[in-house]
Amino acid sequence: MTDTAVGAGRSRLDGGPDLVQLLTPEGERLEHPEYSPLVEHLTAQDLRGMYRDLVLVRRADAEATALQRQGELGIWVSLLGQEAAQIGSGRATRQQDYVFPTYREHGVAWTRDVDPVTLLGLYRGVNQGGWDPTKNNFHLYTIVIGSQTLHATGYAMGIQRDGAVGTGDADRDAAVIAYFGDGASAQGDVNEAFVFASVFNAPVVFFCQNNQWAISEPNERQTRIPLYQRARGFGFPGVRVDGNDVLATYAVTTQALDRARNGEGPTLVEAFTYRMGAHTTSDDPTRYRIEAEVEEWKLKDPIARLKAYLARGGDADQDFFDQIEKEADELAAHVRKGCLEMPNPHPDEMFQHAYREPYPLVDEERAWFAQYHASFEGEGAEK
Amino acid sequence: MTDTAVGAGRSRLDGGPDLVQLLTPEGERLEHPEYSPLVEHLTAQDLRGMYRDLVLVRRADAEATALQRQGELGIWVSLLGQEAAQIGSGRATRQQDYVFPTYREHGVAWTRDVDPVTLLGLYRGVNQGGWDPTKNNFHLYTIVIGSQTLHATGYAMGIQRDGAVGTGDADRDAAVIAYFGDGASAQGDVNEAFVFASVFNAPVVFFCQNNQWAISEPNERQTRIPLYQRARGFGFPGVRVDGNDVLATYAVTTQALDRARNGEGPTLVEAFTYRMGAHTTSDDPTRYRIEAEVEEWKLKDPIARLKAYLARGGDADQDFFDQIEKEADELAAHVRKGCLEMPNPHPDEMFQHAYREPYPLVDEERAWFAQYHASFEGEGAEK
Amino acid sequence: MTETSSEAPTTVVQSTIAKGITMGLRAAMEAEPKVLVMGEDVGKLGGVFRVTDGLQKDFGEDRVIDTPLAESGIIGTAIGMALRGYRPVCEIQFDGFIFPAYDQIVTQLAKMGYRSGGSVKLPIVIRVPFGGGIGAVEHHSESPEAYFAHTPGLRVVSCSNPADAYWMIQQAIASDDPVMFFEPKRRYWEKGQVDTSVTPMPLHQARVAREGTDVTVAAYGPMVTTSLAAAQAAADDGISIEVIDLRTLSPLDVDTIEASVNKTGRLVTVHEATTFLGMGAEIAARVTERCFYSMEAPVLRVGGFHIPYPASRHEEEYLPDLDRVLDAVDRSFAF
Amino acid sequence: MTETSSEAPTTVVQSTIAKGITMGLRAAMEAEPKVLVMGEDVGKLGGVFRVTDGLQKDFGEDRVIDTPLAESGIIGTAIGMALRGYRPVCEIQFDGFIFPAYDQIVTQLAKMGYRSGGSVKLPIVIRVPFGGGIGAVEHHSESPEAYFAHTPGLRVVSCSNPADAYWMIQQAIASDDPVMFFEPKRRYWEKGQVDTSVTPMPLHQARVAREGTDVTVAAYGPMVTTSLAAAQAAADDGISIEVIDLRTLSPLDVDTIEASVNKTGRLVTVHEATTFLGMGAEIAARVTERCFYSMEAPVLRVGGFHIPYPASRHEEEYLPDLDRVLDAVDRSFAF
Ligand SMILES: Cc1ncc(C[n+]2csc(CCOP(=O)(O)OP(=O)(O)O)c2C)c(N)n1
Ligand SMILES: Cc1ncc(C[n+]2csc(CCOP(=O)(O)OP(=O)(O)O)c2C)c(N)n1
Ligand SMILES: [Mg+2]
Ligand SMILES: [Mg+2]
Repeated sequence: MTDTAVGAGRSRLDGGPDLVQLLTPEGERLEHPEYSPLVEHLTAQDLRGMYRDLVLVRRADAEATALQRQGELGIWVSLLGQEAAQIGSGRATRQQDYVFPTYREHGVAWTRDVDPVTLLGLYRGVNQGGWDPTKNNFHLYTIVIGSQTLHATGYAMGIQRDGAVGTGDADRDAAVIAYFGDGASAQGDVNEAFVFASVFNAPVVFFCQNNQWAISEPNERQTRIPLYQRARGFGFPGVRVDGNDVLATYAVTTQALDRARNGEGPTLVEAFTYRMGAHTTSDDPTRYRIEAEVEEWKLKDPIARLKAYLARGGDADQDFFDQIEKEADELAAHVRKGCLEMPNPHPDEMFQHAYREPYPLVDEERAWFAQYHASFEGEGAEK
Repeated sequence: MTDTAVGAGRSRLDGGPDLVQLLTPEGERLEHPEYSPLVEHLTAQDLRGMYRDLVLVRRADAEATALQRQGELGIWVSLLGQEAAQIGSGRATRQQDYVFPTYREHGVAWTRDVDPVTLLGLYRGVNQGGWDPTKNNFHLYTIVIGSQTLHATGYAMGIQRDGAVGTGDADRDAAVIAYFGDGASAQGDVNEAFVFASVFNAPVVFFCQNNQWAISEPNERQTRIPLYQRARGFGFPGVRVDGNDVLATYAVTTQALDRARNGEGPTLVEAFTYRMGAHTTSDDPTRYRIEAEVEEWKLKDPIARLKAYLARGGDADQDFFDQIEKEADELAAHVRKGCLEMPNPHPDEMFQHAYREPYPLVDEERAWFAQYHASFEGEGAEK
Repeated sequence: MTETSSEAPTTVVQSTIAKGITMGLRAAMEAEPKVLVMGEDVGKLGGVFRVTDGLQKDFGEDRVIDTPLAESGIIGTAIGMALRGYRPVCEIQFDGFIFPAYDQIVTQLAKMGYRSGGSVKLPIVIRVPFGGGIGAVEHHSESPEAYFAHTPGLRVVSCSNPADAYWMIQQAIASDDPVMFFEPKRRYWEKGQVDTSVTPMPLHQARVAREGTDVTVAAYGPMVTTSLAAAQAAADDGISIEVIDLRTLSPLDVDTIEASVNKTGRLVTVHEATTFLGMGAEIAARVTERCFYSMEAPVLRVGGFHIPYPASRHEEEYLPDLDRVLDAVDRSFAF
Repeated sequence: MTETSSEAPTTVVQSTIAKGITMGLRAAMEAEPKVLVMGEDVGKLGGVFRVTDGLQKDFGEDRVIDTPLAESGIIGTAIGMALRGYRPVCEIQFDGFIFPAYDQIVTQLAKMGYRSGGSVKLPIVIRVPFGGGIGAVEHHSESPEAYFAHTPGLRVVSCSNPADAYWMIQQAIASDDPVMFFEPKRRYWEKGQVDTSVTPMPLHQARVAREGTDVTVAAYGPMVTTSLAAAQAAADDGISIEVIDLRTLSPLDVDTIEASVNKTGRLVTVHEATTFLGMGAEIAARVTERCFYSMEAPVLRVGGFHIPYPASRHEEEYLPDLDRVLDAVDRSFAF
């Protein structure tokens, strides 16, 4: 067996001929017969909005990383480098669509109007997620790799049973988008999701962010062909899009979601991107990947290219960019404040929500613990 | 959702344009640029040998079904209709290759020189299989759908580590063949096996007998495209062969096993065939499939077509066919005798082999049971 | 849901356990359109045990779903449908085939409600025909209930007669928590009366199946019939056995067992599952803690030996039976 | 294998539990070329806990295999390699991620030898960093050992100190039966002495970690340190606690516990796993049966509450600690 890291380094740099791209790393617009029409309706304001999204989610993410370094979070899972993949796909969803994220989709959460502070509880350790997914149709973070792809497929089967597919009513027809990583593609659950989704023609988009790494393993350890081609084995379309190109990602995801809502079934979208940082704040990438690879990807930065495009076309001026920076600082302050103000849960809360209906043993243990815990009150802090 | 059985009925009749066939249902030889050369070396005697295999395994299978009806077996899983898929593929294996069957591969067992009686223990209930797989490189039957495809892939990875791949030494290079059904293709394990086999380029052939049904479910419930195309999603070749054509199955499997032994990695072979009988002797197919479908498949019988070919070409005469019938009767008698002579295990045997090394609790329970059981001896039969 | 079912004609019908479940499923599906049935071969075939017989014909393919052959997929998609507001009832074909779904059950089904701080509910029932005694091959005779009872977030129940089969399946479906529903497959064809009009006892309550004074025998599922037979036989020898049908394993109705043991002073637990860490272990530990001073003998456990379920020709010796129960009762009195 | 390791330089080294396992793996791989290490990130990264640090560099990618991200695939292919004559040591990254492999472990790994009538052996070790206390997110702090101890065909052990870490991993690898090897992740960095030249005690024997006379406390893995601290604290109050490090959960060394309880008359079990059907249940049932007349109090169990493992800010209250152990000891004396 050959040294994977070497073999990996090269092939991970460019997405190959099938890569859908509408905006080059230099910020040049490209014409694509199939996908350009899907972004034509976007106004300069829309594009500025996407730029704002990209900058703000990156800034909020950086603040969370800082908070972890300062001990305010137990761990943080940075989206650095994947902003366009998440904003582009998230902005393509409609209100009635439902999103199943992994643990890294902070950018998608932003497009669903989820306050970034909401996402911190899990990483601060005050809850296991704890938000109500029905509020923004943004599901809880799922940590067991791949599990959520089956939940997404089942949810989509529910949409079919509700008759909310292919009616032509834009406000009614709904789709599901399931996020997962390149590593997750190896899990049985993800492939079973492909089986169920294709057999039942469920309205679900499988959105794989191929950030080239599964912790220390290059994606050659998960597949020997481009991941978007996995869909061929199950009989539905697969597309590889430049995940650092917010326009292309928006276009490809829009098309896939429309197909789903129209009753044309599942699509696999592989967003070809890169994990610019460590896997998590606990990880040390210097042990397994070469800095040169990261350097090359810096040249493909998703924000820089949109900024160059907006500036060149005169769609945005320095005031605008300054304004966004200011907003970003405000958001960062909001994130920090929200994190620091997040109270430690009262011990009793851990006994809540294990069951919805009466469960005597939990009540018994809860009562026992209350008096046990109280017995230490006198002795002060250590309990 | 459309009525699956209707949609199913039609598409399950013909394997489509990609079906590899060398012998038509009428017994006409077809030329195939890629596969004909792989059967050219087969002499008339070889073909008579295959005919003999087909007839004998069908006869042994029928005898087992009869034994079940008479209460001598708890259940039987008939291979009726799948003889060519099993003989053709089994005959393509070499001694050093290793076979992982499901629970229906009685024909493959035959090609590995496993006495059919050996297979009856499991179905009679005197053991859980109980044979030594290393004797004939024919693994134990696996009942949990799909599990064995991972074992096969791991075994193949072991072969790689032993340096027994791609050496060019025909007696050394080895491959693994894993059997599974159309229903099994939906299992996560099977798809994970495809991931591991392709990533590690393991010398394994995935041999799927698509007999059109998974108990009552038509294979449209498992996939919406031909199963051999599943391999495309993982980056290795997939071939659909007429599983009722022993020559084509032999040719396709030979090519796949050669590729594996030469270090060219995995192949998926879909043998397009039909389960002529019930799923098992406990099943009642009249509840879910139309008799007309079975009738159409009778016209594709694997034995009839080879017999027609041998007779037409003068490669076999009536004496030969009579001789085979006689042998078949002898084999049936052997199977029946072997089954009836299979002793009930002594109760104490159930405590053996749960562990290889000392396990006090089992010894304790075993000793307790011995004296407990003995305490009934006086009272005669009921214990 | 029990209210709605009581709208059903007020009659007492003869039924088997299998048909009792079928009737209960039908009642639940009629009462609540969100109830779905899904699994392998549950459609035209009606399941290998015919428990879903006729349901697809009457409720259609969208509500009675023949799934691909993938248990993790069955439970995983059921979770998704529950998130969309449905109440799926999943059939696992045999006990030994629940394990591919174990991850979805333990890491998702059992924990998602807790993860969500109570904002998500997963009213899913997983039906599992379990236990041995049917002369089957490997994986078709197992008793995996303890694996689930050890998992917080799940509820685990088992029925032992047609009336409970009819009512308990409806109560399980009505529960907003996930419920593992273990069906005594070898008793599927045992007959009994089902009164479809009574108000059933709560799902999570044990039942004194036979009153007695000398020793308590606690069992569930297929072993209830066995224990009742043992009690009958013992009665002839002048020993009075109180038999408790646990019905619910998680939560465990300890109060009912405690009350009985405080009366009899002796307890024998019976199940087919491996004794080591089987339900009997938890019952022994908990009851001994509660009844320490009233116990005349340690809790004795009758259960499976520490070996994989053996070939069917060993079943008669492997499975706990009347004699094994009585042997334990005798040993209890020997203390 | 222990013989071979004893060829190693006769020295006493300082080591952490993590490094003890690394040393043991290295010794096993040097002694036996068929020993393989496989799992997620076990190569260049050396595993998320660095337990396989340096092994791929020294033994190559064919013997230290970074696998695709699929636990069922890891165990399933390990079984295949074992059938080919290899001795795979599989790393499961965290306790909560063993469940996708549960089917392969329970239906194949545990049963294939039995299925084969003894003709097949599967010398596979599955390493599982387990337990909480590291401030992690969901699924990274669980204690699933009972799910495996209830499964005939498997062996289950857990180490609590560097010396056991070094020796037990080698003994597990040398075993021809499959072994589940639970590593106390939050103790990985605790230091101790390892004598690489002594003949270790048998893998399946419990150890009296501290002698005492008044009450027995039985623990394993991370709770041994906790129990020893409790014993120390109790000693100051004049209570003499005997602490038993179980080391082996399946088979369970009941004799050692029995001997202790016959001396002390009291037993408290301690583990992080949910109390309901946790190891403490089996210990309580079995020891009570054996020591019925010598017990002054029922076996009391300290363990996890009946809830999913909570958010890490709850850990301090959720996890059994010195005070919870002493509280149980006090309650035991109250009987
Ligand atoms: C079933 C399971 N196994 C292992 C892990 C530990 N783990 C967390 S993230 C990760 C890598 C995931 O890689 P990928 O799917 O590419 O997503 P990424 O983190 O790169 O976004 C692993 C192995 C897990 N969470 N779940
Ligand atoms: C994991 C698992 N689930 C369910 C079953 C029950 N079962 C036995 S055979 C079978 C159908 C298998 O169909 P297929 O894979 O097409 O093989 P065939 O029997 O048609 O040869 C099912 C569902 C099983 N054995 N294992
Ligand atoms: Mg990745
Ligand atoms: Mg089939």
